[in-house]
Amino acid sequence: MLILDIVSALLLIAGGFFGLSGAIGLFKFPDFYTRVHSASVTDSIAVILIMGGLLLQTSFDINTAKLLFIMLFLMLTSPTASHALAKSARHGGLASMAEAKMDEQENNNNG
Amino acid sequence: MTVVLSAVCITILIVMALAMARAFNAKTVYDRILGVNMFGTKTVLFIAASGFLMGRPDFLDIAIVYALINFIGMIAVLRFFEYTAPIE
Amino acid sequence: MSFVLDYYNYWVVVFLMMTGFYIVISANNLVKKIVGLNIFQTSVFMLYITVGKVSGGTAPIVTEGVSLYSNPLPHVLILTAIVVGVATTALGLSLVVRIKRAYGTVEENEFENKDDAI
Amino acid sequence: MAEFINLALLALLALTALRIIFLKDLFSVVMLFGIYSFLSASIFLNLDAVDVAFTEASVGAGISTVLMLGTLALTGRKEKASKHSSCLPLVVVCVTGAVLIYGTLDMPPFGDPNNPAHQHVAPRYIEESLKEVGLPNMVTSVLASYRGFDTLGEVVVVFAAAIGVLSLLGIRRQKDELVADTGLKEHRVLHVIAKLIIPLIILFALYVQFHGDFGPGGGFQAGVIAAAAFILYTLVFGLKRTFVVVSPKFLAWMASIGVLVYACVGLFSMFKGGQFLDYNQLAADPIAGQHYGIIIIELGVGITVFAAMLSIFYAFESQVERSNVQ
Amino acid sequence: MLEQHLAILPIILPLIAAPIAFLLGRSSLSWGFSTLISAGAFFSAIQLLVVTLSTGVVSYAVGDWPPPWGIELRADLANAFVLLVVSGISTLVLLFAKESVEKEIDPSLHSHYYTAHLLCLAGLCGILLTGDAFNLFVFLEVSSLSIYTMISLSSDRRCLTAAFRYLIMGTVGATFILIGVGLLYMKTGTLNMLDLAGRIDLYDSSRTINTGLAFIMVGVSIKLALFPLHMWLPAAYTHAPSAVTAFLAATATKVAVYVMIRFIFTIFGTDHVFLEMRMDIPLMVFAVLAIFKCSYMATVQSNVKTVLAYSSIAQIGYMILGVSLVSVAGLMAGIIHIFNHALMKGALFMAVGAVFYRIGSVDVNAFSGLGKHMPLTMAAFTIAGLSIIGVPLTVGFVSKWYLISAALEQNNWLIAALVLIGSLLAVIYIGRILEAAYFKKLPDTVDPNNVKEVSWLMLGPMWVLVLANIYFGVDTSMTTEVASKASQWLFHHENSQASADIINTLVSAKEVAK
Repeated sequence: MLILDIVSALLLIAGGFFGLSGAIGLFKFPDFYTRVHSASVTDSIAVILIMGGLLLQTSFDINTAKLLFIMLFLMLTSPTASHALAKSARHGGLASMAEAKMDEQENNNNG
Repeated sequence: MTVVLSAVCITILIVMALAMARAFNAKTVYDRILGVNMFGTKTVLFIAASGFLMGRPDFLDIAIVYALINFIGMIAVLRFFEYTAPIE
Repeated sequence: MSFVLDYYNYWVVVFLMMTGFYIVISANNLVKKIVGLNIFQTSVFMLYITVGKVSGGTAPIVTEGVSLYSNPLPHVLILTAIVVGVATTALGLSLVVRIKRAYGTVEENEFENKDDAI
Repeated sequence: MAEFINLALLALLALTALRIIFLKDLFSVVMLFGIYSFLSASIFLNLDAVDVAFTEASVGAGISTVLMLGTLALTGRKEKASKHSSCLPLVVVCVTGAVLIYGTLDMPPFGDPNNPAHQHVAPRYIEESLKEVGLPNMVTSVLASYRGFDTLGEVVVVFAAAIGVLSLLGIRRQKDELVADTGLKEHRVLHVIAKLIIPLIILFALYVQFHGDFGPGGGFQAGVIAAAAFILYTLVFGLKRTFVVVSPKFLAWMASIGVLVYACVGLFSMFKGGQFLDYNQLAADPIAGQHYGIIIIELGVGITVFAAMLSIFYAFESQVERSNVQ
Repeated sequence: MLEQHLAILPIILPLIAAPIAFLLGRSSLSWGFSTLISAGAFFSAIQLLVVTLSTGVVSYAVGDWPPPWGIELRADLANAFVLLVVSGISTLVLLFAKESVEKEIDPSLHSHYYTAHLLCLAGLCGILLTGDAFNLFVFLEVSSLSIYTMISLSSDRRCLTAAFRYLIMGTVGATFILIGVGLLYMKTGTLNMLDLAGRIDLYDSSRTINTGLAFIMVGVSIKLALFPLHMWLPAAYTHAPSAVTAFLAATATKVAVYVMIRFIFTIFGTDHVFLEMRMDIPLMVFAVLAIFKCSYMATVQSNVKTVLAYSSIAQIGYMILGVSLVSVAGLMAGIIHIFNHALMKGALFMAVGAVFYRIGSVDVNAFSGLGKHMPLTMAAFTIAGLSIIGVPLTVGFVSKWYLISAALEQNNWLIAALVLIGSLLAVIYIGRILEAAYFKKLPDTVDPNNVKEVSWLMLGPMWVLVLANIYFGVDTSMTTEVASKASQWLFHHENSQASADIINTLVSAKEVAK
C-alpha cells in the first residue's frame, strides 16, 4: 500500500510540475505557435500523470473506470482542440515568429 | 497523502489562474482561446483531484461533463469565429 | 475576524450580483446585456447554494458512514432556476438576432428612432 | 482546505466578472463568460451542490455559451463605446448593493448547521426521503417527487422557450448546392475524433439519465448532454448532415411528447384517485410507485430538454449558415 | 371526481393542451382546441369561485405531499376572483383572435401563437393559485417567456425591441423576486406562503427579512409596471399583435397586482409592511405619480394603442392607490378595479384591434369617421371609454366610487380630489379619439367601401365585455360582495388562520423530526 501511495504522490507532483511549466510557457514563448506547443504537450503529460496518480488511489471500482474514461477523453480531445486551434490560426493568416521576421526582412529589402 | 493532494490542488489552481491571466490579456484572439482551453482542461483535473481530497471521489461524472463541454465550447469558438472579423 | 469568515461568502456573492446587474443596465450591446443577465442570475444561484451549505456536511446523496448532509432544497430550486435562465437566454439571443436583421445594429445608441431604443 | 479553495475560486470569479465589464471584444466576453460559468460550477461543487454543478457546467458553460457564440457570428463581435454617461447605472447598482449588504448583516452565519434553513423543512427530506421515496439522491427525490410540480413548470419553461425561438428564427432547410461548405470542413482530424467520441457522449448521456437516482444527474443533465453530442456533430459536419439523423420536425414532436409524458403521469395518478403527480398511486407498493413515477417523468424531462435545446441550436445554426451563404 | 381537483384544473388544462395545440399545427384546429381548453379553464374557475364563496379556502397538495414539504395550491376568494377574470378574458380574446391573428401573424406561426397563449394562461393561473413562493417564480417565468414570444410575433419590426426591453426588465424583476425569496428562505427555512407568514412574524425586525421584502416589492413592481418601472409597457402594448395586447392588458399586469397584494397581505402581513416598513407611503406616491404622469402622457400620444397603454399604467396606479390606503375599503376598491379594468381594457383593445383589422393603422387620425362606418365597433369603444373615464352606470364609476369613498373614510380629501382630477385627464385622451371617430370625416385616401363593420366573431367577444361593463356597472352586488369578502378576509382572517396553521406545522415538524 505504501509503495502505491509513494508512486501516486510522485506522479501527482510530477503532473503538477508539468502543468505549471506549461502555464509559464504560455507567457514566456515568443509566438502563438510555440505557445500552443507548450500548452498542448504539457497538457497531455499532466493529464496522464495526474490521472495516473489518482488511479492508484482508487480501489479499482467504478471510479477507476471513470478516471480512465476522463483520461481517454482528454487524450482524444485536448490535442485535437490544440490542433484545430493552430490550424484555424494558420488558416486565419496568423504568422509565426519566423515568418514575421522573414516578412519584415522582405519589407526591408523591398523598402 | 492529503498533503500531496492539497499541494496538487493548489498547483492546479495556480495554473488555472495563469491560464486565466492569459485569457484576460492576450496579444491575439487565438492566444485568448488557448488560455480558455487550458483553463478548461485544468479545471477537469482540479475537479478530479479535489474530489479525492474531499473524500468523495464518486463525483467524477462532473469532471467528465467539464471535459466534454470544454471540447464542444472550443469547437464552437473555432466554428463561429470563422464568420467574424479577422484577427486583432 | 469570525464575523468576516461567517459572511465573506455573502459579500463576494453580492459583489458578483452587482457586477452582473451593472453590465445589464450599462452595456450598450444587446449581447453583452444578455451576458450580464446571465452573470447576475448565476450569482443569485450562488447565494442560494451558499445558504444550503452545512460546514462539515457532504453532498446530499445518502452514503454509508455519513450523517451530516448539506441542505438539498436550495439545490433543487437552483436546478430549476438554471434551466429557466437558459430558456430566457435562448429567447433573448434569438430576439437579438432578429433585431440585427431588422435594424442592422445591436447597439443601443444606434437605433435611429428613439422609440425603438431598448 | 475547502474554505481556501472556496476563497480562491471566489477571487477568480470576481476578477473574471470585473474583466468582462471592461472588455469590448464580445468574442472574448463570451469566452470569459464560459470561464465564469465553469468557475461557478466549481464553487457549487465545493459547496456540495453536485447536481447543480452538473447542470451549471452543461447548461451555463455549454448551451448558453454556444448560443452566444452563434449570435455573435450573426451580429458582429465589437461593442461600440457607449456615449451616454455611466453614472446613473453605477448609482442604481451601488444602492441595490448597499441594500443587499445591509440585508446580509442579519443573515445566519455561513455553513452553521443551526441555521433556520437547515432546521425547518429540509430535515424531512434528509431523514425521510430514503424511506418515503426510496432514492439515495435526495436532490432527485425532492426535484421529482416532493416538488415535482416545480419541475413540470420548468419543463414547460424550456418548451416555451423552444416555441419562442422557433417562432422567431425558424429552422429552414437550405438548398443543396448552397450548403456545400458548412461545418469545419477543413479539419480532417476533427472529423475522425468527433466520430469517435460522439457515441461515447451519447452513452454517457444515457448513464446520466438512468443513474440520476443514485448519483448526480437526471433528466435535465442527460438531455443537455445528448443535445451537446448532436451540437458537436452539427458544428463539425454541418446542419444538412445532422438533419438526416434528427430532423427538426421530429424534434418538435419530441419536445411536445416529453411534456405530455410528464403531465400524463400526473393525470394517471389523478385517475387512480390520488392527487396530481401522486406517484404512490402508480403501483400497489408506494415505494415502487414512486420509483416508476420518477423514472417516467425523468424520461419526459430528458426528452423535452434534449429536443428543445437541440431545436434552439438548430434555429441559431441555420441562421448562421444562411447568412454565411449569402 | 373532478370536484376535488378544481384548484389544479385551471393550471393543468392549458398546460397539457399547449403541446397538443402545437402538434395540431393547422391554424383553425389549434384555434378551436385552445378556445375549448380556455373555456374549460373558465368553467373550472367559476366552480372554484363558487366553492370558495361557501368554504373560504381550497387547499390542494400536489403529489399528496403535505405542505410545507410539498407544493400547495391555495385558492381563496381573492385569487379565485382574479382567476375568473383571467380565464374569462382569455377565452373571449381567443374567440376574437381568430381573424385578427390571421390578418396580423404569419400563417406558419399561428399554432405557435395559440401554444404560447395557452402556456401564458397556464402560467398566469399558476401564479394566482400557487401557495409556494418559489413555484410562483417558476410560473412567472412560464407566463413571461410566452408573453415575450407573443409580443414578438407581430410583423412590425418595432415589436422586437419592445419584446427585448420587456425581456430584460422582466428577467431582472424575476431575479429580484428570486433574491427576495432566497432571503426569506434563509431566515425561515420554508417556501410555503402560509408557513412563511407565520415564521416571518418571529423575526419581525430582521434586516434580512426587510431586504427580502424590498427586493420582492421592486421585482413585482417591475412586473406590474408601477410608475417609475413601467418603461417596458407602452412599447410592448403598442407593437404587439392586437389580440395579444388585449389579452396582456386585461390579465398580465392584474395578476402581478394580485401577487403584490398576496405578498403584502398574506405573507408579510399588514403590520409589518405598512406600520413598520411604511411601504404605504412610497406606494401611494408612485401610484399618484403614475395616475398623473401617465394620464398626461396618454393625452399627447398619436397612436391609440400607446394612449391606451399609458392609460393602463395610470389605471394600475388606481389599483395600487387602493392598496396603499391600508384599509379594508381601499383594498376592496383595488380588487374591484382589477376586475373592472380588465373588462374595460379588454373591450377597448379589442375595438382597436378591429379597427386595425379594417384600416391597417391605429393612429388617432385613422379613427376619423369610423363612427359612421364601423358603428358597432365604435359604440363598443365609446362605452368602454366612458367606463375608463368613470361615467355612472359603467364599471369605471363603481371603481372610482369605492376608491373615493375609501379615501374619504380616512378623511383623505386630497386623494379623493386627485382621483377626480385623474378622471378629467381620461376625458381628454378618450375624448380626442371619440372626436376623431364621430366628428371627422373619413380621409379621402381611404376607400369608404372597404371600411365596413368587422365580423361577428370579432364583435361578439367585444360586446360581451361591453355588456359586462354595463351590467356590472348597474348591478354591483356580485362584484362588491366578492371583493369585500375577499378584502376582509385578506385583512383579518388570514392572520389568525396563519398562526393557527403554523402551530400545527410546528407540531407536525417535531413529530417528523422524532
